[in-house]
Amino acid sequence: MTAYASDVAALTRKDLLLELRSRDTLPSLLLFVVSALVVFHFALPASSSRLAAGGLLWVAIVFTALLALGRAFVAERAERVLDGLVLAPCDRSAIWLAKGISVAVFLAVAEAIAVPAFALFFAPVTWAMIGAIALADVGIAAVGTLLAAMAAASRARELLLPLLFLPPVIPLVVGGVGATVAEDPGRYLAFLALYDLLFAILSWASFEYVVTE
Amino acid sequence: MTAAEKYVLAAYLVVLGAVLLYVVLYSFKLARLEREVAELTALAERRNAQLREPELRQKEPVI
Amino acid sequence: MARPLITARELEKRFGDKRVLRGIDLDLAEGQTLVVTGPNGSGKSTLLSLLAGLLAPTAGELEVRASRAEIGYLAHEPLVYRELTAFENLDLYGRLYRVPERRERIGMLFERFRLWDARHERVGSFSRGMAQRLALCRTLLHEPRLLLLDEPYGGLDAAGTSLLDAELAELATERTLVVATHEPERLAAATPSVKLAL
Amino acid sequence: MSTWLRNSRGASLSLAAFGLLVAGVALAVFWVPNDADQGFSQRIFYLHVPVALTSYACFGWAAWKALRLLQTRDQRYDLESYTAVHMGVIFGALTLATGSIWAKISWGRWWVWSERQLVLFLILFLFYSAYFMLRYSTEPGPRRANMSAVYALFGVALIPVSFLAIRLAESFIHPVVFNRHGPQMAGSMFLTFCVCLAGTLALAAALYQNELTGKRLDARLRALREALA
Repeated sequence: MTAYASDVAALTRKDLLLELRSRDTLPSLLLFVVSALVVFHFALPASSSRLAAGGLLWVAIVFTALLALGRAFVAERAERVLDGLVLAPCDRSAIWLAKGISVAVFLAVAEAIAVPAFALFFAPVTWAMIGAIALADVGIAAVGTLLAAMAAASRARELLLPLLFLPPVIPLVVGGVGATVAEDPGRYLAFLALYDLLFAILSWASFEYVVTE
Repeated sequence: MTAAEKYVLAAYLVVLGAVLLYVVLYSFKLARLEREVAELTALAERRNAQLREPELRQKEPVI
Repeated sequence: MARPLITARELEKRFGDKRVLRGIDLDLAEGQTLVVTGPNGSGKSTLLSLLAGLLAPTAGELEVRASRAEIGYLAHEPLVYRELTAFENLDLYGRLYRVPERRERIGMLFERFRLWDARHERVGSFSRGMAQRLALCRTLLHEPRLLLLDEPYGGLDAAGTSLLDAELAELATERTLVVATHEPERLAAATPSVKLAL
Repeated sequence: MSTWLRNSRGASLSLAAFGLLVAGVALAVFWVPNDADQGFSQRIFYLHVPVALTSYACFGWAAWKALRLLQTRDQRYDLESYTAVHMGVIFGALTLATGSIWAKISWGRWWVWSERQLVLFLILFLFYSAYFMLRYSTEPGPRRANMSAVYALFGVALIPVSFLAIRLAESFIHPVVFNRHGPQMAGSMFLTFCVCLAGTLALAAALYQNELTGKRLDARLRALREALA
């Protein structure tokens, strides 16, 4: 186990180092999520309820995630470095786990700005919402990283990723919005946890087939 | 025919129409396949003709 | 005679409709050197990718009796991150390949390939020749048993070429080499024991 | 007679489909009594639900072939999984069409979000349409086969999860919960339903078999063209 953990650590360190060095993904995510919320403010008619605002936060999160996932494998594609990583003796799922962790970290930082902004612009934030956002991040990172690897191997990457990503993310949005607006968010948080568990295992097991022949 | 009956009929026709459309599309595919096979047989014949070319030339000077 | 390191029978590789490799038969024993020659686009890189395990054969059998930790693959691209420094790249690969005394090994390679003073510079700022030398360091980092070198002389200047000549001469004695090149006469150092023209 | 049947599976399946469908429609339209509360319009039930179940069966079959591909790396399964997904999407579209007609009859509007099955098929239809986008934008080869297989397996896992999500969504989107016709049907209704289901399944199998043969013919012709070139 420690060998696997050290591989994941090395790869995650590399991803975070890449971001520190090029500093292009994180700043754009932060600006994007806040400007999305501002746009939503104008999109909402004056009389709309707290429910609508809660829903829009999740739309902002999904599209911020799309932005982050679109950048996920750009560095690996540039110099065919993915082949170098696939050649290494480590388990290929370590590449998926490390990339997933870095995507989740970027998303968490973006949400660390978005949630207070949401509280400021729209409505107070409950603990259930924060729990739902954390759980949704895990699901988005797990499924999103796998789909980003698929899109990275195809021609129309920027077009393909949203098509692949949006249908599977619908249950996450339902769970998230449910936890945000419903009186007893417990059911929705449990559903999010179930989704994370199921699709994290599925993505972990199938990543190897996406990057090799 | 009540409105309901018209709609039920419409539903059955939709499914029948889809199947027929599928068959039509499939016939286009078969036609394309047939053209391709014809093309390839012509290609094959031309190749055979080229292979038999040498014997034909030998025969001519004998006449 | 020990079983050959690489065995290939009727090996074929196809990309969609285009067939790139066909009917390749190959036996390469431990310590031998195979030189693969042929014009551009003849499938040399594809063959090396197959040997490295990056591609799966479309037909035929291929057996490479070396684990991924024992294979070094020098591709056309350097397979290193442009945004990271030379040292950070090798450090990453060193960890993934679990190279013992990683830092010393990396330092020694940087000196041997004269990259010591550029070791903390971004690879993006490297010239083609420097990137090729870094890729050679990456390939030799974990002292692989089987070396797959695709156009190793690509982009190297005179100094780099003579440096690689010395390196190949030494490697050919103790390791198994597969070198793909479209100009075999330049391979003075490594006397090929097996030749394959595509 | 039996050899003819055995070696042309496509034809024999088509024959079975024809027989079963004719019987099914005849039973559904003429023989079975009207439903107590929904009256004649309930007869669309014998078409809409079998088509939906057939679509599920196709997606399940595609996932099974995808799993076989990942285990054996035999590219033959890629073609079969691809054709099965194609069948699934065709029947999925038909489910949406007949479902919206049913919605028009029952609730007067072409689309209702309260009908869970319908919403689930909308999500699946979007998901599996992206499957074709994935295939069309990657180079043919083992890599594409692997990715398509993983995606097909994902789809099957998504079905129960999405259905659960839709049920959960109902309580805060619009709590109109509708009790639709349950399986407690009278004997004659259940018999008609089974015949119709067998008919649609046979139809899917026949189309699947024919399309598969067509695709294999394509591949063989390409190989022949290359051999002659």
